[in-house]
Amino acid sequence: MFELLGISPQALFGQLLIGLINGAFYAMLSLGLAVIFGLLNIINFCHGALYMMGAFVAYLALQHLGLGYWPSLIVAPVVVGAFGMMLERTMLRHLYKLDHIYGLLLTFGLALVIEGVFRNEFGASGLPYGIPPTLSGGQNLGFMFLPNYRAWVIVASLGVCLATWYVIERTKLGAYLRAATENPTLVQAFGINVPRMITLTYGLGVALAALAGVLAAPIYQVSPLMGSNLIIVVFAVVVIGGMGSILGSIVTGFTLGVVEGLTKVFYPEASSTVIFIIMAIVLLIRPTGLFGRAH
Amino acid sequence: MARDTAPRAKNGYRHQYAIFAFMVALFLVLPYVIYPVFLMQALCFALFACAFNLLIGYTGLVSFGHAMFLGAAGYISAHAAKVWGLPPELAILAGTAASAALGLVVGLLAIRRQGIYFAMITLALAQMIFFFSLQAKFTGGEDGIQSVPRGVMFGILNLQDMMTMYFVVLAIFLAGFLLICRVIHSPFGQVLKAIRENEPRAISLGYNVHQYKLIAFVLSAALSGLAGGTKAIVFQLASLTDVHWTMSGEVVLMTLLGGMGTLFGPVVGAFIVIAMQNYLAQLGSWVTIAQGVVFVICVLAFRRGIVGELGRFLKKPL
Amino acid sequence: MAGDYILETERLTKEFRGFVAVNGVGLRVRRGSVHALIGPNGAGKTTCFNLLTKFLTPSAGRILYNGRDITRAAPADVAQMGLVRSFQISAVFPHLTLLENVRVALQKKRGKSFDFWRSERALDSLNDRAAELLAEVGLAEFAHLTAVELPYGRKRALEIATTLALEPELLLLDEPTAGMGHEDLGRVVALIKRVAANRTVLMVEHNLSVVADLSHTITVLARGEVLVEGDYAAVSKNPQVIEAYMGSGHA
Amino acid sequence: MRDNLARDARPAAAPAAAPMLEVKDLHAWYGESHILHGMNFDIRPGEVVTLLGRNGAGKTTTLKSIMGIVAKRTGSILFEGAETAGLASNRIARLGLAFCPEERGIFASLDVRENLLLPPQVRPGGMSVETIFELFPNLKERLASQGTKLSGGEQQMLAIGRILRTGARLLLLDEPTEGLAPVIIQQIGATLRRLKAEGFTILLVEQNFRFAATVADRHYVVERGKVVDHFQASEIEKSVDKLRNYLGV
Amino acid sequence: MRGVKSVKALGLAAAVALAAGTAQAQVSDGVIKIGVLTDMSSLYTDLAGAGSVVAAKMAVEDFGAAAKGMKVEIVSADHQNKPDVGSAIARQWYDADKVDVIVDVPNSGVALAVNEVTREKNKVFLVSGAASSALTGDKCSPNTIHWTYDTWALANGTGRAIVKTGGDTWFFITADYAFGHQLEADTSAVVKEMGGKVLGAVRAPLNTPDFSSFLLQAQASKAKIVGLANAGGDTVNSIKQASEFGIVKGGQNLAGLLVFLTDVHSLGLPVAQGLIFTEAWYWDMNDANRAFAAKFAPQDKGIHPTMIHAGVYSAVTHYLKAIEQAKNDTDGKAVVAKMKSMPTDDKLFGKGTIRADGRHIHDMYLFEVKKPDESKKPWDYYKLRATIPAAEAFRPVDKGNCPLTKS
Repeated sequence: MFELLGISPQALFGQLLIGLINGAFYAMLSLGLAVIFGLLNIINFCHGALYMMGAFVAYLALQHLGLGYWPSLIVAPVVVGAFGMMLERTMLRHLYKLDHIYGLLLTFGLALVIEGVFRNEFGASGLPYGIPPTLSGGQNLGFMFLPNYRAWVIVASLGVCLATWYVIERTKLGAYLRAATENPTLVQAFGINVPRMITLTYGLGVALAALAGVLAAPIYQVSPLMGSNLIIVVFAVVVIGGMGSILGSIVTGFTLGVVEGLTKVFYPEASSTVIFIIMAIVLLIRPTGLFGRAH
Repeated sequence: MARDTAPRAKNGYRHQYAIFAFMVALFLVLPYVIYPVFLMQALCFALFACAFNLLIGYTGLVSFGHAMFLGAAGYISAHAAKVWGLPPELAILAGTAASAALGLVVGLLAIRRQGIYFAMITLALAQMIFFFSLQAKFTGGEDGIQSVPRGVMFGILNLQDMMTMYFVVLAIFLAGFLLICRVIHSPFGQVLKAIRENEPRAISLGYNVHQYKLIAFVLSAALSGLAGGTKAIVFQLASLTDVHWTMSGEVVLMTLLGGMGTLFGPVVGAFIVIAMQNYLAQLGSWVTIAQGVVFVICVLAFRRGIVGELGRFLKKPL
Repeated sequence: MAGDYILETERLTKEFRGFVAVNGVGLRVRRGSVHALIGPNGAGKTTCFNLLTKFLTPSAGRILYNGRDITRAAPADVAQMGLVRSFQISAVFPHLTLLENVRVALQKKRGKSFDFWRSERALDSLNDRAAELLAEVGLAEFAHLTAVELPYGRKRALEIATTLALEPELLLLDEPTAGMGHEDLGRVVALIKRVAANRTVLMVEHNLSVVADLSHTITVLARGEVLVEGDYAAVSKNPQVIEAYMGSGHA
Repeated sequence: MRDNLARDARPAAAPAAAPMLEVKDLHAWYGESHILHGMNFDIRPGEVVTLLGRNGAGKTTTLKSIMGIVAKRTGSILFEGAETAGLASNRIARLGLAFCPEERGIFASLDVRENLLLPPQVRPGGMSVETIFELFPNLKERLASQGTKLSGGEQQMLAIGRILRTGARLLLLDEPTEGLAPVIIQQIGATLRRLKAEGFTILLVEQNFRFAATVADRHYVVERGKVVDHFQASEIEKSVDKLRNYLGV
Repeated sequence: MRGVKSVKALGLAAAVALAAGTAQAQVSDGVIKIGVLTDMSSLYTDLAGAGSVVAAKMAVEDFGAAAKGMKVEIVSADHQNKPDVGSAIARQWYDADKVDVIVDVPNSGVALAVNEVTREKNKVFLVSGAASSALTGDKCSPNTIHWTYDTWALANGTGRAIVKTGGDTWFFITADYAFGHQLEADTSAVVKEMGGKVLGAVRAPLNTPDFSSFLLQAQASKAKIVGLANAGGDTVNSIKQASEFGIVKGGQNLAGLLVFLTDVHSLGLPVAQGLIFTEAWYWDMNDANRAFAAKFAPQDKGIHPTMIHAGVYSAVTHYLKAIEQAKNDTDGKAVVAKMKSMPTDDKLFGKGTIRADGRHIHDMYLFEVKKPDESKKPWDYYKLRATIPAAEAFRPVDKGNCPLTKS
């Protein structure tokens, strides 16, 4: 049995798997950002806040409506998605003709408001959300103990990512979306209601964030701050992958999760910065990102 | 026939001298009316916002990681004053130089991308600096560098005295402000303006626009550093707050609220934001909410900011 | 040989995502001549032009300027070597005054562009030369208007004045008469004639009467390739050119 | 003078059909610049009409204004008697107009099949995909390639082909021959005549008046955002010199 | 005076003027003004925050200031966990608003900053919320009393008691910044001193959302005890994920080095059960505490008082006693000296003393979190494992390196 820098292969497998789980969250969030960026040309700074809202909707649904985890997987994305669509209709819509930077500023402001409201209402220390009973416990894989819930997160998010990819790359709806990303004016001139499509796309991207929030709730605390720190890392993931690339964001999300996981073993001090370092290197070598297209 | 053949331009600036004079007069009187520490804080942030505005307002580059320059200079100045025992003027200078150097590195990495790409890259690099500041030994982690000596400036000005400290801060602010005015109205500023108006044309005239943007970026970083170093000496501490990404957001807010690309806007914006933070401190998270709301309103309805809208109303650049 | 030709290209090619816009173009611009690049819409003239001025990077081929390979040079650098372009849509700095517009170019030439610590007044020494240039293109009296206030044709003139400030050896003009009325047209043609007296001009132009009037050599592009090259008389009689311009007739 | 005569003469020439599209006093702006200064023209059902003019005369802007994709426009655009000037472009398209832009607008991220099937049906009775393949056999062979990997001519065919499926009766084609080889131009000419035979109404923007002459019933000359002249197809030979002057060729 | 006035107005609005008796000449401007500087919006909102203001108010009421003719006002502000904001507020309070004493200040960074300002302005600083033992170590000040707990006490209490009960091999998951390093170092020292072994440690960046990687390493180390040298959200997340990965079920125990009642509340007993840690006070230990909690909770959104709240109450009570005797609140050093000279005694912390270095000395307690079926009522979370007598609970005065104790 070989040992790599004093880590046994078993432990390494465990760490790889763990990395994949974190990667799942990066992938889902950066996928939503990529979809939104592609069509709206907006960097959705409040993505983290909406992810947090997803977790809170699940929590509140359980507290006040008795809705458990499984219905929340549907309810939270729908509720947050609807909220997102309202934001798009009332605010973001007015910015499309302006410099893209205003979209970033507006969503930054929205993130402050949303987080502030939740912090005011629920405090900052976080609220508990249990693992659904059907997924408690875990499997002893020999090299590690894999909690069932974590296994589910990998499966679920891979499924969601692939489904999203399929819809965008392989269906008629996706063709509209891709076409509108390139040339919205022409697509609208073909008789397609592009503004409505933009609203729905924003809703979809946001719903992905909310779904990630629900998936995260049993692992982390449901806390108003859960999104704000994650989102900047996800931004870096998006820059590394290349903005607007669907497949790029999925692959980079999972890969960087693994890279970060490995850093936690070999040099944990750098685990919070490794993604930014990779970003800097990628920018030097390929300014459009690994999967980005040159414009 | 040089200058007097430009009646428009001359008229265009004269009122700015008047406003500047008014501003100076106001700042000379205010400490006798308003709590000076608050004023010093606001002046530091006003300088920071002006430095930021030099970048966003005059080159169109939106940095979303400007806190790294404020914070890094704060740490270096604090360290220089406390550990190396440098006098305050040299400590502040050390911080400024450090930020300029950091600005050069960051600028080299980021300057080739524009718009939101530039914003995200600066944000991510600033986050790196944040984590570095959290973990590095000399920064004191969460505690920051505490009890930094204010010392005696130039061997004569005892900064322990609040009013002396105030007037030193005012002098630094005014020096920074005037430098920014000078940059804007310098030959270099003229090129920046040309680049902002029509970048392809500037390139076709032989201007390597990256170099100009980089210099503007380094200048902005250095002036942010000047603000950060001064702030560290005033508050006698350097902490993580100043390198956190929320600070980068705040400086954007100040500039946006006051008016991007206006001379006096960032000063007004900084005073409003700092006042809001100070006087709403009891309201806890409502401060954040209020800031967010101001952000949203500015972006949706007042993209010119307070001073910008005023300038449009008066039909004069302010 | 390099002495004869100021600009040469070898098999210059540009592909956009699979679409070949410029295909193996070999172009030779004789020193001191006025050389026109013409062709029907979509022939690749503007792409070609952007390749020459480095605003686009060629997919293949070489560009030689005064015998020097500039295929990989940056646009700002070729401008400094004396190869200066104009734009299809008039390229001025709209909110600067005319004087300032020209001064921006003079600043580059006279090396006063990085001084951020000096007052604008440092630039006043350039005012005389700027005024001279403005006078040369007939804009002296408007020196203190902002460029945005000028009518279209005068913007073109301003653009040329700005370009001349760099004292270019080779002037590249992208459709200098595009969108102009008859009254402006004459003025610009006269202007180009004047400035071409002591330098080389390469221009893309649509208006054949302008081309006929100005140019010594004409290269006709069609579908990204050189169709024919020669003087106006030769080119205008070429059946391929007639076909390319007039269409295939009653097929 | 001439165009007044022509315009006055027109109703007499074809009194029966009401115009399918009628443009009256159309003004349009790009940002601050005023591009169209009161365009007036009409097309009757089944006609092929061209707008001729130099670069920058406002031909493309006219098409875009009809499609509702110019930010600011005033005046009246009646399609089959209904005012469309205030509608969003997707609503206009749904009335039965289809637009083929000058730059062709082939989507790089879509393959040929997706490009072809992209525009939704707006009316019943569009051309079947088989018929389109019959018109443009090249497309069938290249269904799986990326849209922009096609040659210029194939791209143009794809751009025309995809709007035939939709059931739109009025086609707005912006310089379909631009940058294409003569043999392809001939093929496009043939296609347009076939479309006319099938009852499509076509508004064609062209600089190539030789080509236009082979397909169109009438020609409008546009200069500085206005219609300045008007010819019947039969008059074109007489007017070649005048046209050359208009077009600067 | 526009700025100052508006601050005052706001301060007054938030404050409660308790007495209108005749002003005492010795007390500056006739009013004893207590500033509760705390975290109203972030991590420490629940464990300190508004509850600290409630506790201070209750202390003033219970002391009967009004009846004694003392006019006491309370103002409060949010330091947002930013040292510069905290020090700016402190300066303004002392300079402009005539605040005499600042209490609470959770977050060591802010507390150290306020410590310096207080020393400079010669006022009084009563720390309840902050953990850093530097406040009575090399940063100690004649104007500061550290009331409730500190990192050394927590590390010592937890480390000592656990090794004693057989937990002799340790692995640390440490927050990678000064505070975490200090906790780890203090605890390791105790563990080694008691004959235990430290098998390893991993440095996790602050605000790491996912600890699974580190937990796997802890698991692989086979240490009996996994020490969590972190705080707030990091502690909560690591405990939650430890339960997910079956760390406790696998035979290892978690030792929290900085855990509060509100953390346990937010984790829930199913996750937190079995966790061992040290605290200075618990609401369900005796009748006096229960009565205090019963009165406190309705005023703070149902949150039961933490040791920090109790510490604020206790500290304010002792401060008022000292002022009552000294009849002077202007000279901070004198007030603190007076406080040090008097033994402390109140209904929550009982009898205690204050050392020369500013350390308030009292008993500490080792608690274990109950299993869900052991909990009989809301907020019934702890069972007492051991009492750490006051004499052993805190760092010996000679080990603190406090300049005040060197003559």
